[in-house]
Amino acid sequence: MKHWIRLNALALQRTVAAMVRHPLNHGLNLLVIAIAAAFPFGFYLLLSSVAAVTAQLPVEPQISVFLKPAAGSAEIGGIKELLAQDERVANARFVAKDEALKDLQAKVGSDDLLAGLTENPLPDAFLVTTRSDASAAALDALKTELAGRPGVDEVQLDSAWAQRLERLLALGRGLLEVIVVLLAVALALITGNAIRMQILTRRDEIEVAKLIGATDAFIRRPFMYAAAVQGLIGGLLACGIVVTALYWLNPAVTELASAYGQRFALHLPGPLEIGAVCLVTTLLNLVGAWLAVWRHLRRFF
Amino acid sequence: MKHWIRLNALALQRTVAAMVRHPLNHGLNLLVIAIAAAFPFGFYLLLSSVAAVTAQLPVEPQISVFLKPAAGSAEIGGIKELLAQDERVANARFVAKDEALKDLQAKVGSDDLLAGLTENPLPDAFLVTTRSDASAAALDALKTELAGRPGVDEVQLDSAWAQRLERLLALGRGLLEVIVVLLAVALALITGNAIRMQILTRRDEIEVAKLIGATDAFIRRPFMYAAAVQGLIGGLLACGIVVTALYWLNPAVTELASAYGQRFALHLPGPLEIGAVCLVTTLLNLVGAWLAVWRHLRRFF
Amino acid sequence: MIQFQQVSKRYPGGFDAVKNLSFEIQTGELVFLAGHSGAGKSTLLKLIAGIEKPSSGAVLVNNQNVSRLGRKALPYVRRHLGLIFQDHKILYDRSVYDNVRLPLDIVGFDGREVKRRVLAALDKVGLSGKEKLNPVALSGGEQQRLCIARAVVHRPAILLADEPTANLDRDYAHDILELFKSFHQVGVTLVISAHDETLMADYGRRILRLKHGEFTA
Amino acid sequence: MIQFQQVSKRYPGGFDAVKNLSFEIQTGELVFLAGHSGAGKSTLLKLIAGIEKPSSGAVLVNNQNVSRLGRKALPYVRRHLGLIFQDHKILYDRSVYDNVRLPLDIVGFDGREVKRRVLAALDKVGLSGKEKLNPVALSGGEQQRLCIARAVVHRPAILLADEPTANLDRDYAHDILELFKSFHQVGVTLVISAHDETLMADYGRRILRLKHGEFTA
Ligand SMILES: Nc1ncnc2c1ncn2[C@@H]1O[C@H](COP(=O)(O)OP(=O)(O)OP(=O)(O)O)[C@@H](O)[C@H]1O
Ligand SMILES: Nc1ncnc2c1ncn2[C@@H]1O[C@H](COP(=O)(O)OP(=O)(O)OP(=O)(O)O)[C@@H](O)[C@H]1O
Ligand SMILES: [Mg+2]
Ligand SMILES: [Mg+2]
Repeated sequence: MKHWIRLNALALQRTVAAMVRHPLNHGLNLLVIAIAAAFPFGFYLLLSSVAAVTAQLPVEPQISVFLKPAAGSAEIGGIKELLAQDERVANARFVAKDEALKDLQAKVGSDDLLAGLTENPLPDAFLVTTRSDASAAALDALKTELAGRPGVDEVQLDSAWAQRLERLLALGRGLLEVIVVLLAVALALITGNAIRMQILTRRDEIEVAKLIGATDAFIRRPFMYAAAVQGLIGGLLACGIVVTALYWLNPAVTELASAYGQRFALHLPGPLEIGAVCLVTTLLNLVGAWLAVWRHLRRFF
Repeated sequence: MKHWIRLNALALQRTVAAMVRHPLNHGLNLLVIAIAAAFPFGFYLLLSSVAAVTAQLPVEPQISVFLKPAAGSAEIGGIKELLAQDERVANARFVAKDEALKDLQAKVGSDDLLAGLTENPLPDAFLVTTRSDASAAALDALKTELAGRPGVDEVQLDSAWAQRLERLLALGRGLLEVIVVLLAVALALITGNAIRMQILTRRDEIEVAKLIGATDAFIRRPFMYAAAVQGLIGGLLACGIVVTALYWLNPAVTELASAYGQRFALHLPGPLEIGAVCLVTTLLNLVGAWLAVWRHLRRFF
Repeated sequence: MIQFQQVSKRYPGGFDAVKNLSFEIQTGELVFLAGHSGAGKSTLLKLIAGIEKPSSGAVLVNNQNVSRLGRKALPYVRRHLGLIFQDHKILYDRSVYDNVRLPLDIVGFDGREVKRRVLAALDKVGLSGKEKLNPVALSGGEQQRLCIARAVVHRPAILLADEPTANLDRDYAHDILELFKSFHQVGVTLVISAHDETLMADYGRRILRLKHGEFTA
Repeated sequence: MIQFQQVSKRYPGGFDAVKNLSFEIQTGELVFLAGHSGAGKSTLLKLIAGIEKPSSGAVLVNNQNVSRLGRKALPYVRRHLGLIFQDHKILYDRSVYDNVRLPLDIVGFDGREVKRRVLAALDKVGLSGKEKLNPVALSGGEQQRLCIARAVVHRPAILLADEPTANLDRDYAHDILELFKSFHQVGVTLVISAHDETLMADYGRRILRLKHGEFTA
């Protein structure tokens, strides 16, 4: 046991010594690993930031109930009561026409085109969010029912907005998957290459060690340590790159978002996420190293 | 001369033979290079597609002239004539109120909120694009002048939209720069590594060749060929990855854009762009190879 | 200690380097291996160390059939051997000292013991004072002595030396053979190949003479 | 042909391997270099080939000061040399044939001429029929003969051989020396180092005896 610990301590010590001795080569390798890891990580953070914003937006099918300009408070109250009781309805909100105009202005982006309006042309309305488990037929029935109420001008079943958002997010997630797969492949290859290079520089040592009685484990050990250290530092560097990029991007993003009336900033990675990234890069490195050493050792008895 | 050609033909032939002999190692290297090159290229195409769309949008400061509902055709004609003559004006377009309503509907995304309108609340308007070299003071003078005309209700100087778009594009370009720099670094390192690895596997050959009278050029030649072939194939693979990704993404993007009332698809790369990518990867590879060989040869007399 | 039972070795090309050899070497024996270039001397030594596997027959070392041992077991057998390779197999990326300590690291000796043994081994072959040099800074003969130091540093029970005096002048060759004799005296089993029979004659031990893979009288 | 003018070589560690040597070797001479292990034989040969630069003095080959030549010019001088290295420097990633053709490729011979010369050189050293093998499949002595074939294949004007017979038995050593003699007879200048003076005595040529970097009588 003591012996085993000594062997491991020696291997680790030599790994670090080798890194310090050839800082350029090792540094460059680390940089490549970090860059390859930074991309999927950064894109993941971007996507999760956007997803957090969109989570606040309605994703369930929505029904807009436009009231006649002449609709009185009794009629409005009646509709309100109906909606409050209906079990297909998750939530109903009354939007007065002044509020609706403000919303529209915000959406259009400025008061350019609406500035020419002399009076508010919009009607009062109810925005009804239905339960997400309600069937399409049930919603249609609800729509017909509401359209028949006095004071109601028109009823619109609107799920286009939600569908679009869903589609956008799905696209982003698909892209993330592609990027993650591509860069995971690249990362595995790069780390495997780095280890293969170390093996090449030490092939004579491996041969001699094998000939004079070294076990496979003894030969593998320093490479595994090198891979682990490389993966860990590479992962940390990747986080560093991402955080720097976010710091640099965030003011611009925030300013841009606020111009569109949104409060939005890209999430900085938390300790858990940083840990996960380092874990993944380390594991990938270890797998790459194990494979590279295995491929090389096969040649010797 | 004939001798020089023979030496080169031999080097090229051996390069290809080596690639065919170790297809896995070389294939993996090519894949890494291709992935590293595919990212900035793909992002560049994305950005240029978006830029092409935004180019159709007004980027010069715009003046909106809203007319009174009561404005007659004589007054409209007068304003039109004035605008046509004014040297600060690049282009003026009359937007009838029906057209404006359609625009607004397209912008909002569907007819949800506007469906409740019983009549078109928008005024007729002129959308005036000023020359981009007109000073802010000149534009203010123009605004005052227009506001004094009969039939004009309100004049708005609007450059916010343009500024926002500019900002968005600037952000994208900044991001592109970061990505390009990061991945160019990664690409140079990866290709340099690939060549360093080849040098390592052939270090004995280099030493012996040097000792028995090979010139530096003779030793460098096979590595340069290997780098060129590697860069070229890597670049082509990168284009392949990008084109595949675009083919895969485009239906979703088109559908998404059409949902927002836009016609938009990501550009596929043209032959010129593919050529440029291959050129860049090849040059990067050659530079990496040259440096790696130079670093190695320095050790020998 | 070492036993060959009708051992033949056919190399992939179809060449028979060793043909149907049977012999035994007792514990503590000193045996010379003589023969022309290409006679099969190195092949025979490699068979003992398990570096080559026999095509037929069995090679027993310490009553273990070396050719049947798996990846896991073979290293532990090799630790009882000291190997001097004909092509040296010196590592040029580390000092003389670190070359010699390699067998001790593999077994896992502790620091002080390593230092003591390495310096003692270098002293025995006449390389003390050169331990910090890189092996490229050694002359051919010095490199050969470095190999000998590496082979004996972990005090193996069996020493297999493939032409250990090829690059040495007569004086040094005799010094090295004296060194081998001293190992012999403390009970180490030695098999030494050489093409220079005059050296062997001086020591008058048992000589195995190979010719085209077979023993001659 | 080869001229040393008060040449000294101090290695980075501070060790003087060669001390103030002056001598001249005429075109077509055959010179033996003798001396104990570490005497400076290899260093002297490396100085001639420009592999090591002298610390002081001048080494002239063909009236060119080798130590002053730059990176561009040195390769062209080396092409007139045939070098046999003490540590062989064989490439194990290619066949015997491809090892021997290397000097011809560097100069840029055409295919048919390459084949003719390589086979002729292999035949001279007794390796014909082994051209397709990998060098690991050669015995130590065969490898040494491979080095000789590579050194002579491009018919150099000067042949520098560092212990070319170290791994050879007496019969082969004599064959090789006979081969060298045949080169000598067609006008090649030869410098051959060896630690075995009995071989040199048989040939009775000029012998340069080195001891600790200096000539002895
Ligand atoms: N690169 C070097 N750096 C430092 N010292 C060196 C270097 N090369 C050789 N030496 C030293 O110079 C001395 C002479 O070396 P050289 O190789 O010339 O000897 P040699 O006569 O060829 O011996 P051998 O017969 O053993 O090959 C040796 O003591 C060696 O330690
Ligand atoms: N790996 C191999 N593959 C094919 N043939 C081989 C291999 N190794 C050795 N041989 C052949 O086996 C024969 C014996 O080789 P071996 O190395 O045992 O000779 P040796 O007695 O050590 O000779 P030397 O004194 O020259 O070192 C040689 O003719 C050689 O060509
Ligand atoms: Mg042998
Ligand atoms: Mg020497």
